[in-house]
Amino acid sequence: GNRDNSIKMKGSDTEVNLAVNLAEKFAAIDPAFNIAISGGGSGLGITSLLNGQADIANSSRPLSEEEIQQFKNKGIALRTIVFAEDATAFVVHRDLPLEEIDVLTLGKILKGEIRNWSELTTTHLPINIYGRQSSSGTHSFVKKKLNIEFSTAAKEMTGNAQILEGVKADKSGIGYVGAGYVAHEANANQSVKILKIKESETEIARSPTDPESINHRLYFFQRPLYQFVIEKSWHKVKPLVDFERSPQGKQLIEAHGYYIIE
Amino acid sequence: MRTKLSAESLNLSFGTKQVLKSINVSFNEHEITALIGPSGCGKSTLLRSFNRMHDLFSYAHIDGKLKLEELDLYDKTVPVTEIRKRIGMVFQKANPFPKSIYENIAYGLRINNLPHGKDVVEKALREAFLWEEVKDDLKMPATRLSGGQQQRLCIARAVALRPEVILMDEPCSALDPVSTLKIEELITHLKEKYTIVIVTHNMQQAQRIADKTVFMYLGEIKEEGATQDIFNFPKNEVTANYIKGQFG
Amino acid sequence: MRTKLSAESLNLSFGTKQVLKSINVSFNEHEITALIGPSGCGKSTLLRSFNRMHDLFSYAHIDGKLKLEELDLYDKTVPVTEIRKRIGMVFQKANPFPKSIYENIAYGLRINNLPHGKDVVEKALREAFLWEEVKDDLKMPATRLSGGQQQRLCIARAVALRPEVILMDEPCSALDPVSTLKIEELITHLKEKYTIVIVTHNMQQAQRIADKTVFMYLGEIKEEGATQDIFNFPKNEVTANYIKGQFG
Amino acid sequence: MRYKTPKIASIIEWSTLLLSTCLVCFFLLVVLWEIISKGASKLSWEFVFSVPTDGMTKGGVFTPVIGTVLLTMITALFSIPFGVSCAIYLNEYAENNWLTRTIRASIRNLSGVPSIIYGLFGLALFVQALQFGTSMLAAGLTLGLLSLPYIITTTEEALVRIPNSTREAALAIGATKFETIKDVVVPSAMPGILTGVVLTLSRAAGETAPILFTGAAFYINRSTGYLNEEFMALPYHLYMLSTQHQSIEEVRPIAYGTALVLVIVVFLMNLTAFYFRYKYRKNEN
Amino acid sequence: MRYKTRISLDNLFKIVFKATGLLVLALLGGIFLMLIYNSFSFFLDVRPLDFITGMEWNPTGKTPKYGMLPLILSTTLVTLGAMVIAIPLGIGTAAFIAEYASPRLKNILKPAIEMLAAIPSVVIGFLGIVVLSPRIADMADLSNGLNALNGAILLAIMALPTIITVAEDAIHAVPNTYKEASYGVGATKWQTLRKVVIPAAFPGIIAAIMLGVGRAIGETMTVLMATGNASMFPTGMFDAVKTMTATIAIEMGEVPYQTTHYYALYAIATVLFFMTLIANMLGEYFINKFRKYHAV
Ligand SMILES: Nc1ncnc2c1ncn2[C@@H]1O[C@H](COP(=O)(O)OP(=O)(O)OP(=O)(O)O)[C@@H](O)[C@H]1O
Ligand SMILES: Nc1ncnc2c1ncn2[C@@H]1O[C@H](COP(=O)(O)OP(=O)(O)OP(=O)(O)O)[C@@H](O)[C@H]1O
Ligand SMILES: [Mg+2]
Ligand SMILES: [Mg+2]
Ligand SMILES: O=P([O-])([O-])[O-]
Repeated sequence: GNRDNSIKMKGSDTEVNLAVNLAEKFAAIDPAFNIAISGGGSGLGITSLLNGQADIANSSRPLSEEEIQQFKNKGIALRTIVFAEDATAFVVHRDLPLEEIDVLTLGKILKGEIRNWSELTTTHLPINIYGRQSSSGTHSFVKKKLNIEFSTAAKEMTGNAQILEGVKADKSGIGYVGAGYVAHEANANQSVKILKIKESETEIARSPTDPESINHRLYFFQRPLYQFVIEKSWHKVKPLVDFERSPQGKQLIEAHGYYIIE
Repeated sequence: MRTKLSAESLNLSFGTKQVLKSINVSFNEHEITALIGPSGCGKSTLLRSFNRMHDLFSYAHIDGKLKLEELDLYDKTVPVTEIRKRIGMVFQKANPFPKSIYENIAYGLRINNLPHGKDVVEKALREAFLWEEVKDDLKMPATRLSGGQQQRLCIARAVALRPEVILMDEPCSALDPVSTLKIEELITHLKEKYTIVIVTHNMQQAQRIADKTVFMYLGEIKEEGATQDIFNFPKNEVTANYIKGQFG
Repeated sequence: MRTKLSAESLNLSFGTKQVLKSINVSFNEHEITALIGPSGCGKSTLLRSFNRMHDLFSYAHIDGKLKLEELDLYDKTVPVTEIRKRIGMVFQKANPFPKSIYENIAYGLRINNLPHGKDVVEKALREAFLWEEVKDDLKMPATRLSGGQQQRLCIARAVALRPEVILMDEPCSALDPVSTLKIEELITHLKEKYTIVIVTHNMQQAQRIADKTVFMYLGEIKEEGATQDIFNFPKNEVTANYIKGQFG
Repeated sequence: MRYKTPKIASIIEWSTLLLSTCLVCFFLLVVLWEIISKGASKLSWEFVFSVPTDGMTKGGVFTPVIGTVLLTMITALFSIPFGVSCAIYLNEYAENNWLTRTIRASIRNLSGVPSIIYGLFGLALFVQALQFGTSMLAAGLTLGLLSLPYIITTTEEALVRIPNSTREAALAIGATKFETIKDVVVPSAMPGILTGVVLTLSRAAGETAPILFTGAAFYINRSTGYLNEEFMALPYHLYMLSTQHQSIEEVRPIAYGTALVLVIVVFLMNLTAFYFRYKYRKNEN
Repeated sequence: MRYKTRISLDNLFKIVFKATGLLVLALLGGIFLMLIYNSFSFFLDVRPLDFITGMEWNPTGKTPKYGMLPLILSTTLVTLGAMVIAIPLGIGTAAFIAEYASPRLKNILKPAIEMLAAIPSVVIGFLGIVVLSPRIADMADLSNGLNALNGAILLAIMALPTIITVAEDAIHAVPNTYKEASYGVGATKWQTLRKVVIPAAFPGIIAAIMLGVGRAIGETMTVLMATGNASMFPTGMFDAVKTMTATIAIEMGEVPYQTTHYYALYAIATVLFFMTLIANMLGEYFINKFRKYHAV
């Protein structure tokens, strides 16, 4: 069993780096604080809660019906915390002559119906999709939001960073990552290009790095980031959650490229 | 003369090949018995069955009664180490431990709780007439010794333990006549206290040292008796031919 | 008589231990030379240096001139296999391959591109007087043979190739007198075509078959000459003592 | 002229072998050069002895180093005694019948079983059934299990090589079977056993797959070394830094540094064992 | 030590050895049972034939598809590629070290190989990402070098030391007497190597290859990091592939227990297990055929 002051946190890859930073800063305040953090995807975090291998699950998606049922069956009570807002960014190689894309076309690309950039741009290259593994909350979020199945040709990268790496080097690549991963790309020397998304041909394209759009919930792929805490472990987790909600915590969250919506 | 070691209707086969056929033989205390016979007749196999070396091969089937005095050698309740401690053996192909020369002697003494100081080791090596040749190289791996030196080392190792019975499978085969004579002297000296069985191809050697001689042929004992009788008045024709073969 | 094999101021040491000391010796064609001397005097070492078996030990240092006719045996440009093909060897401790009895003979024939049918194998085994004993077990691993059988197998293996020179290190040490006589017959028969060097501890054997005898002592050659001369009129006192069987 | 053909042939034969050796060495050099040249700038005592900070973009690798050392110790403590005893049992005690042969075949087969399957088994047995949770203990035992077949196989190979005549020599002077094994058989086989154990352990220390689900964490803020807590380990850390971390590019130097430290840790383990082996051989001579 | 003590020690250790032996066997046997039990549960939900011959792997789709043919093929492709490189190189190097290298060279080469063996797979995978895959992409003019070829080369490098060390040990262990006997009949070094030494060392060499194949098939991290992980049907060495091990590694963490997907991963593990079983049984067959001559 766990020692009393030792916390296991698992889940979302989108949130993991943020979590590490939060934990680190908090540990500076509370030296007795003891935490192990792992990524692996939202699904992994939630499953770990079910299996008793975590106290907190980070998740970039809500619980599914099935999961809620499973928790009920096991008699595990949860607390849900929304601690930030994320905007999933779609990225392509910086040389690709494409600035924005509508949701329908994007869906077709990810489904594998559009296979060549020539159908959209002047570039003649087969499209390479850099996706996430199925445990990813982002993966299922995009799937659900676009209401599609991913093409089997989509590469399954084990983390956001790998997607960025792939797209950076691949003239024909497209991929998706959490806002935190491109926060610095917006102003830095742009090794990848962040696509602006519009809901239909006619609407305005919006960028995931634009706080305006997010605060007004106008970006198509925006979503809350959750933390699910096992009720039993709440007493040891609470100080950390309080820290996240403190001004210092909020500042950290924003510095990571995520948003706080009241 | 008391019977020290004996076999009664011993049959032994490797797989389906019968190698020893209803062997009845006994070896007396304070006597040297020579075991002679053509190559492949089963001399080594017989010797090895007395200290249960065939236990190592699952395909060896053995039956019959083998006894050390009144002790049944194949009795399950008798610890086999006990038997081997009382029956020493020198193998046909010298098999020194892959350790130093010194350790080759000291090891057996140590595990048998005998004094195992430098002096004892020296004494054993002297008895086998090896000391002078190796005294400066006691730490050298024994496997680098010459053929005859290895053989003498193995003799020293076995004799150092002073077992009750010593089985020797051609102990002098790799030795020059001088060393051979010295080893023979040692053996003759030892017989005052122990029982000795020696396999040899050297008829002169058998005549020089053995009190009794056993002649084996194709897995059977053809003839046995006092050495002088066997060599001078062999009863069996095969024996006669074999012995003549060597003089002829 | 032509000199077939010779060594000139051969010195050999293992590490710092000198084992052969300025050896000068030659072996004639169509003759059998016996190499005798006490255990550990360097006989095996000398024999092994002729077919470069010491190449296997990095700690062996050798110098001097060894020649097969006019061929320098340690010349770097001469392939060592060529030498070993022409100089066959039977080792002191029988070393059959861990293969079947049949393969033990057939292997050497095959790699030397000689006929290697069943008949050739049979002939070789017959020559070494082993055929009758193993003809039903040709597929058995050779390591399961008795000591003497292994030795005969190794003789058969070497002789089957008909090398120009055959070096034999105590080929009969594990053999009974009858087999010994037969092997001696084989050797005598072979000498008509080949050059033979044989290490033996058996003085009678040396006298029976050797034309020439070389006596070694402590790494040196003390005396050499026609066998009859050596045994009847030894010039050197050490030789005389050794032959008489009194030493040390 | 007689020797011309064999000579040319032997040169060709020889150079084929030489060429393959050179290629293998080339691989090694490339790997080492990459890691050393790019990792050396990071390497310092400070890097090794400081914990990761600033979301692991700064600081060192102390936490994963400690994790790996402890993990390997658990692995060794579990797998060496059990593995060697099992090999001794199989080779010296068990009768050579079909059952033993089947068991031996199974063990050989198990050494070919993908390490990830051991991860699955560790998850099912240690994490779940025995309730160790995802922890140092569960991961260490999983690695121990993974190492067992290798240790058994290599040990057995070393034992098989000892000729029976050597065992006979000991038995014949009245040594018990155990003494024969302890004093003669195992010491003679020791270099082989040591080599096997070393290779196996250094392999275990570098394994990632079996600890994926059994206890490795992306980050822990303090290395307490409790057996029932999760841990950071060097190989897992490198995996994370090169695939999962937020700014792969930024932490690449740290990744190289981690790789270098990992390689050094593993090499040090090997060197220690080489030293033992060397000493052993010297004693023997 | 007193005689009684020695005997009881002997008996004690007989029991200890046997007990540990059996415990280890039970543990290792547990792996097999676990695989079978879970796969059995899987096949209650999915027909075995669909599983083995299905062309699509998509367990999280709306209609989950559990066809593992693309995974099997990917694993086979990568492993085969690796072995084509590693077996000849490995045995050649082993023979060189054991038979030709001077003692001094040997003293350099052996530790060097052991060093290569000691390099963890994750490091190799890392170098696959940062060094090899960009080169492959450049040379083959691909957008991305994370593909089967990348994996195969990396796996070969990883399998090599295993193959070399074990094969060299085996070749080296061939007693000098066999070599002497062969040289004694005039065989060349090469002939002796091929006809006596290698056959005598055969069990060891097979074991070497087996360990090599095992390492390649079972390697997870390298392929996870370096082959791109696309679960589509592979058509060549330049395709991104998702091997069986990578699939397990990627998907295991997320699956809730006792679901079809969870069992499916165990079923993959079982197939992997049997793939290695077949390879190893072949190896065993040769070993036994040969061991006969090593008896006594
Ligand atoms: N490999 C080796 N390393 C070190 N010393 C050795 C080695 N081989 C032989 N010797 C030593 O060299 C000397 C001569 O050995 P060699 O085997 O030539 O003797 P030998 O005359 O054949 O004796 P034997 O009749 O006993 O076989 C011996 O003192 C032996 O201990
Ligand atoms: N382990 C074994 N497996 C099968 N057959 C064997 C085994 N050991 C010995 N034999 C056979 O048993 C017979 C007797 O062998 P043994 O070694 O007793 O002969 P020996 O009388 O000692 O001969 P030598 O004088 O040649 O040593 C031989 O035909 C031999 O081939
Ligand atoms: Mg015998
Ligand atoms: Mg000799
Ligand atoms: O890592 P995820 O946030 O996509 O679950």
